[in-house]
Amino acid sequence: MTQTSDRARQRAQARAQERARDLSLLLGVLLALLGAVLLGLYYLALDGGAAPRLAELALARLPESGVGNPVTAVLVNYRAFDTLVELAVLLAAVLGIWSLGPAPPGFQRSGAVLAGMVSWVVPLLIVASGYMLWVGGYAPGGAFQAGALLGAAGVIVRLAGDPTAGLPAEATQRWLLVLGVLVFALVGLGLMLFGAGFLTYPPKLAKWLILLIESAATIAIAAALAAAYVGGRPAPSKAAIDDYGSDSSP
Amino acid sequence: MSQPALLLAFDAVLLATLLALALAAVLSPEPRRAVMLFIAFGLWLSLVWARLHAPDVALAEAAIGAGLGGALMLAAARRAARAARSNDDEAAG
Amino acid sequence: MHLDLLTDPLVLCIMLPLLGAVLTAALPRRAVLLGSLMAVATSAAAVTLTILVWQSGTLRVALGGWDQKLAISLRADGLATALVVMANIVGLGISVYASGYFRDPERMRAFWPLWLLLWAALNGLFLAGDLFNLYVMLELLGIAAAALGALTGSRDAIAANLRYLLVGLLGSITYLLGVALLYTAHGTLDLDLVAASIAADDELFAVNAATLVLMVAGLALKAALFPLHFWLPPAHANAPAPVSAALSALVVKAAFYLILRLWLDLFAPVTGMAAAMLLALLGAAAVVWGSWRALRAERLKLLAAYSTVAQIGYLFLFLPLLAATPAGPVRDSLLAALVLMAVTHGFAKAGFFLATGLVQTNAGHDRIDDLGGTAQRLPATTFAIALSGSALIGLPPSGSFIGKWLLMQCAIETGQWWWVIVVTTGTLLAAAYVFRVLSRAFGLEPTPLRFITDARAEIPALLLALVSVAVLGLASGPLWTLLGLQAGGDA
Amino acid sequence: MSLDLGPLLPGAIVLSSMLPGVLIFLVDEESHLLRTLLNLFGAVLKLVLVGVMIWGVWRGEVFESRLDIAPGLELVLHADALSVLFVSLSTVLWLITTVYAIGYLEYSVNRSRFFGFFSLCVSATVGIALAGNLLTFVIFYEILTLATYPLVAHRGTPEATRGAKIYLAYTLSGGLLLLVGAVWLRTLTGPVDFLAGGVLSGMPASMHGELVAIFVLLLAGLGVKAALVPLHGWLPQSMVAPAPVSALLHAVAVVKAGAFGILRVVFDVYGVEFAAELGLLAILAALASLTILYGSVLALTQDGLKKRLAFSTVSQVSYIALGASLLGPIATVGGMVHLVHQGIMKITLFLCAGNYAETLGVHKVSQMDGVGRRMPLTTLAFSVGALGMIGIPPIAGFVSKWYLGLGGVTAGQHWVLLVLAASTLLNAGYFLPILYRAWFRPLPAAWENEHRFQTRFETMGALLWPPVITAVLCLLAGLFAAAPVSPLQWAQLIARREYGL
Amino acid sequence: MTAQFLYGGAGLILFVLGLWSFLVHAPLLRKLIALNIMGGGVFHVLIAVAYRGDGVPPDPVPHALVLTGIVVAVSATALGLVLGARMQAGEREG
Repeated sequence: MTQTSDRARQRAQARAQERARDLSLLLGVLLALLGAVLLGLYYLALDGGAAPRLAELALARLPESGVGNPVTAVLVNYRAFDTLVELAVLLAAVLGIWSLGPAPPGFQRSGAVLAGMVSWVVPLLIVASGYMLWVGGYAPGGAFQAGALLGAAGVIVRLAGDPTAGLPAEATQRWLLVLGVLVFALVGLGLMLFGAGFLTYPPKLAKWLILLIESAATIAIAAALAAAYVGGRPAPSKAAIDDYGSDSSP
Repeated sequence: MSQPALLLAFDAVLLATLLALALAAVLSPEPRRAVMLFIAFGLWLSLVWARLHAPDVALAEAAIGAGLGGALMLAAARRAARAARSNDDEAAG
Repeated sequence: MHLDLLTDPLVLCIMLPLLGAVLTAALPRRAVLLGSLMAVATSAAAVTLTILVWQSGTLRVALGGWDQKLAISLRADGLATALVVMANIVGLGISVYASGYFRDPERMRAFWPLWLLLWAALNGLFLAGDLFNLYVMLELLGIAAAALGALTGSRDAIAANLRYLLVGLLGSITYLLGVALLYTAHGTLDLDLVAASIAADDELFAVNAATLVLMVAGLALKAALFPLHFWLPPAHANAPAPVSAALSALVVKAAFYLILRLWLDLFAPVTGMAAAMLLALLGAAAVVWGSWRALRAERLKLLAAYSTVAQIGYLFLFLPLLAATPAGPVRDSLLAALVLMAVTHGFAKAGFFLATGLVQTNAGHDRIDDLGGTAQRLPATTFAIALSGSALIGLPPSGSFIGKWLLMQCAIETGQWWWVIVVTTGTLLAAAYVFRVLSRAFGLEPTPLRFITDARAEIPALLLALVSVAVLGLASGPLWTLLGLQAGGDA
Repeated sequence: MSLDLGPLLPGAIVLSSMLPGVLIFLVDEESHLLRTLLNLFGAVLKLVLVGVMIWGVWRGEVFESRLDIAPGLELVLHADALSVLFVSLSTVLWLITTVYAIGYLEYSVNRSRFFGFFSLCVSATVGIALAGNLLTFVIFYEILTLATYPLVAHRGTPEATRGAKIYLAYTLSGGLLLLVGAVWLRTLTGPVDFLAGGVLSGMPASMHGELVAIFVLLLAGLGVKAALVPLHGWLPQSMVAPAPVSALLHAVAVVKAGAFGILRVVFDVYGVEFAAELGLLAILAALASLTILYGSVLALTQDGLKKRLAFSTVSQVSYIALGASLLGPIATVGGMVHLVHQGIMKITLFLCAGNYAETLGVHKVSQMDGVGRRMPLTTLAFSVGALGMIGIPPIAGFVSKWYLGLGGVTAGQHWVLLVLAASTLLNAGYFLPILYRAWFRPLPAAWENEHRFQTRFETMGALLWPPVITAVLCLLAGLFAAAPVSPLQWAQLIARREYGL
Repeated sequence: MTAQFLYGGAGLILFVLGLWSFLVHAPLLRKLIALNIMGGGVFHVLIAVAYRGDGVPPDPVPHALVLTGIVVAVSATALGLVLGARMQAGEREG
C-alpha cells in the first residue's frame, strides 16, 4: 500500500521534473531566437552606426581634463556625475546591508600560514593601491582599482580572523564610507558656489581636485567593499562579539 | 596562415573559452563550484578586455567583479553549504 | 559667491538629498534633525525649480562645462518638473511622518540615509538628460528601495524585497543593453541628441524599434505593468508605512516616467499604434486584475499595493489615444490628463499608505476584516483614507476624476470606446475596495473625543490626501502651463 | 458704493454650509455649544444669502460663479429660476432639519462626524441646484453620494452598514452611467451650459441615434437617485438611517437631486420639444407611471412606518418626472411645483415618524393605535402631510395633482388621469388607515419605549416644532398658491421661460 | 568591424545565457550569478563597441561606463547576498 503510494509520488515527481525540463528547454529555444535577433540588430547598429562615436571628441578634449588617462578623464571629469552617483550606489548597498542587522561572527580562526601571509600581503596591497591611485592620472588605474585592492586587503584580514576586516569602529567607519560622496559633492557644490558650475573644474586646479576626489573615492570604495564583505553593521563592542561567539560555538 | 586570420582564430578561442566558462558556471548546480566557475569566468573576461585594449576595465573587473564579487559569493556559498549540513545534522540527530 | 539661479536648483534637487544622506549616515545620532532639515531644503529647491520652469520653460545644464555630446546633461522640462514637484512634496510629507514613525532608534538611523538616497535618485531620474546616467539612477533607486523595503526585518519583507531587488536588476540590465545598442547606433548618450539622431535617420528603424522594445520591457518590469507586477504587492505590503508610501507613490512612478520619456521624446518616430495598443491592453488587464485582487485582499496594505498595480494600468491606457490624436490642443490635454493622473496617484497613494500605517500601529495588524472600530477611533486617519480613496476611485473633485474624464472623452472621440468600459469597470471595482475599508469606520465603538490623535503622523497623511482631491481636482490648470501646453482642449 | 455680488453669491451659497461643515469635523465631540452654533450659523447664513439671491433673480439680476478646474473643464454655478426653486427648498428645509437633528442626535455618539457630513450633504445639494452645466452637475452629484454614505451608515449597526453599502452600490453605479453619458455628450457638443429651452435642438439628424443613447444613460444615472423603478432598490434599504437623514434623503437632497437632474436634462439640455421629437418623453412617461403605481402598491403592504413612507416617496417623486414627460407648460408647472410640495409634505411625515420613534418607540403602523391622543400636535402635522399626499384640497399636494391632470388633458394624454386616479386611491389606501388608527383607536396600556422629556409639550421642542412648521408650510403653499412668490407662481415663471412664452 | 561584431556578439550571447539561467534557476546564488553574467555580457558589448582596432586608441567613454557598471553590479550583488543570508537565518530561527 505504502509502496504503491511511494511509487505514485515518485512518478509524479518525475513528471514534474520532466515538465520543468521541457519548460526550460522551451524558454531556451525562445531566448535563442531572441539572441539571434539581437545579433542581427547589433550587426545593423554597428554597420549603420555613427562610427567614431564619442572617441575622437573625448580624446581631443583630454588635455583640458587635467589627467592623461582618457578613462579617468571620462570617469572623474566628463562624466563625473555618474561616478558620484555610483559612489552613492555603493553607499546605499552598504547602508542597506547594515540596516539588516549586525555582522555575523567571523567564522574562521586564522591558521599560521594565513596569518603569516597577511603580514606581507596586506602591506603589499596597500602600497599597490596607493600606486594604482597615483598612476591612474596617466596610465591604467585609478580610484576604483585602487579601492578594490585596498578593499581586498580588508577581505584578507577578515579571512585571517579579524571580524572587523581591519576597519575602524563604527563611528569612524561611517565617515570613511561617506567620504567619497562627501568630498565629491563638496567639491562640486563648492565650484558651483564660486561660479564655475557644478563639477566644472578650473583647468589650473583640475589635476589636484581630481586627485583629492580620487583619494577620497579610493578610501570610500575600499571601506565599502570591505564592509560589504563583513556583511553587517559592525558590532558595538568586543564584549558583545564574544557573547555572540560563545552563543553560536558548540 | 595570415596574421589577421591567426588573430581571428585567437579571438575565437578566447571567446569560446569565455562562453564555455559562462555556460559551466550557469549550469553547475553545486554552489561552490558555480562560484568558482564564475570567478574563472570573470578573470577570463578581464583577459578578453585586456585584449580589447581596455586595461582599466580589465583591472577593475579582475579586482572587483571577479575578486570581491567572487569572494562575497564564495562566503555565501560556504554559508549555504554549512546551513545545508547543519540542517542535515538536525535531520539525522 | 556666485549663484546661477537658472541651473543651480536643478543640481541642488539632486545634491541636497545626497548630501543629507551623507550627513545622516555619518552622524546617526542626529539623523532625524539633519534628515528633516535636508528634506525641507530639498523641497524648497524643488519648489524653486518649479517656479523657474513655470516662468522660463525648459531648463538644462551640461555638467562640467563640456559639450552636450560629451557631458552629462540635466534638464527640467514641464513633464519632469511636474513629477519632481509631486515627488518632493510627497517626500516632505513622508519625512515628517517618518520622523515620528520608527520606535526603534536603529531603524530610524537606518531609515534616514537610505530614504534620502532614494529621494536623490528620484530627483536624479526625473531630471537626468543622459541615458547612462538614468541607468545609474535606476540602480540607486532600486537598491535604496529594496533596502528600505526590508527595513521591518520580517522574513516576508526580506523575501519580498530580495525578489524586488533581483527583478529590478533584471529590468535595469535589460535597459542597459538598450543603452549599449543606442550608443552603438547613434554614438552618444545624450537624450536630446539621440532623439534627434533617431528622428533624422530611418535606416536604423529596426534597431531603434527593437531597442525600444528592450528598454520598455525592462522598465515595465520596474513599473510593475501587468503581468510583470508579481513582485510589487508583497514588496510594498511588507515595508514600513512611510517606505510603502514612497515605493508605491514615487518609485513605481519613476519607472513609468522613464517609459513615457522614451516613448514620447526618444522613440517618437518609431512608436506605432500596434505597440501602443499592446501596452494599453496590458494596462487594461492591470486595471481589472489589480482592482479585483485589491478587492479580495485580506490586508489593508496589500489592498493598497494591488491598487497601485491597477493605477499604473490606467496610465498605459493613454498611449494608443496619444497615438491616435494629432498634435494640437486635444493631444495636449490628453498628455496633461496623463500627468495629472500620475501626480494625483502619487499624492493619493502616499496619503493612503501613511494613513494605513497609522491604522496598523493602532490596531497592531492590518487585516481588514478584523479592524473593527480602529478606523472609528481615528477620525483624521479615516478621513485621509477616505479622501485619498476617493482620488483612487476617481470621484470628483479629484485630479484623477479630471484625468478619467479627459481619457474617456478622448476614447470616445477617437472611436476607441472600449477603454471607457475598462475605466468604468476599474472605477466600480476601486469604489468597492475603498468602501470595503471605509465601511469599517462605522461601528458601535465609543466615540473619539478629538479629530486628530497624533498630529505628526496624521497631518501629513491628511494634507497629501487633500492635495490629491482639492488642489488637483479643482485647480489643475497650472499643470497645463507648467507642461507648456495649449490650454483649452475642446474641439 | 456697491459690491458686485453677481460672481460671488452662488459660490458663497455653496460654501456657507461647506466651510462650517469642515470646521464641525474638527470640533471636539463634547463641545455641544460650538457645534450647534456652527450648524445654525451655516444654516441661517445660507438662508440669508438665498434670500438675497431670490430677490436678485426676481429683479432679473444674473448670478454666476465660474472656476476653471482644468482648461476646457469649467465649474459653473448659475442661478436661474429653476435652480432658485430647488435652492430655496433645500435651504429652508435644511434649517428645519438641522434644528430637528440637533434635538434628535445631540445626545448620541459621533456627532461631529454626523453634522459635518450633514452640512457637506446640503452643500452638495445646493451645488446640484446651482450647477450651470453638466460637468458641475456630475461633480456635485457624486459629492452628494459620498456625503450621504456616512449618514446612512451612521448608526454603525450591521443593518446600517448593509443599507449603506446597497445605497452606495446603486448610486455610484448610477453616477458612473451619468458620467459616461455626460462625457459622451460633451464629445458631440463641446462644453455647453444649461439653457432654458435646451441646447441640442440644432443637432443634425445623423446624431439623433447617439443622442437617444446618451439620454438613456443620463436617465439611468439620474433615475437611481430619483428611485425610478427598477432602480429604486436602495431607497427602502437605507431606511435604517436616523430620522433626520431619512428626511434629508427623501425630501431635501438625494431623491430630489435625481428628480431635479431629470428636469434639467429634459428642459435645459435636450429641450422638452426636442426630447418629444426624439421620442424620449414617451420612455420617461412610461417609467414614471410605472413607478407611481408600483411604489404605491408596495407601500400598501408595508407595516414599518418608515418603509411605508419610503415606498410612498418612490411613487410621489415620479410625479415630477411625469410632469417633465408631458409636453406643455401646464404639466411642466405640475411637475416643477411638486418638487417643492413633495419635499415639504414628505419631510413633515418623516419628522413625525421620527418623533413617534423617539418619544414612544413606535416604529410600525400596527403600533400606532391612539398616538393622536398621546401626541396631538405631531399627529396633526402628520395628518396634514398625509392628506396632502393623497391630494385633499387645500393642501399643497392637491395643487400638484391638479396641474398634472390638467396638463395631461391639454397634452391630449388622457391616460394621465387614470394614473393619477389610481395613485390617489392607493395613497388613500395606505395613509387613511394610519390616520384612523392614530385618531380613533384606543391608547395602549403602555408604549414600547417611552421617553418623557422635561417639557409641557408632548415631546422635546426641537423635535416638535419642525414638523409643525413644515405642516403649516404645506397648508400655506396650498392656500396661497396664487400669491406672488408661492412655489406655484415660481414654477409658472420657470415654465414660461422654458417654453419661451 | 569583424572583431567588434565577434566580441559584441559574444556579449549578447552571454546576456541571453544569463537571462535563461535567471529565469529557470531558483536558488538565489544561481540567480545572482546569472545576473552578473548578463551584466558581463552587456559590458562586453560596450567594450567591443569601444574597440577600434589594434592601432587606434579605443573609445574611453564605454570603458568608463563599464567601470561604473561593475561597481554597481557588485553593490547589488552584495546586498542581494546579505538579504539572502538574513532570510536563511530567519528560516532557521522560525
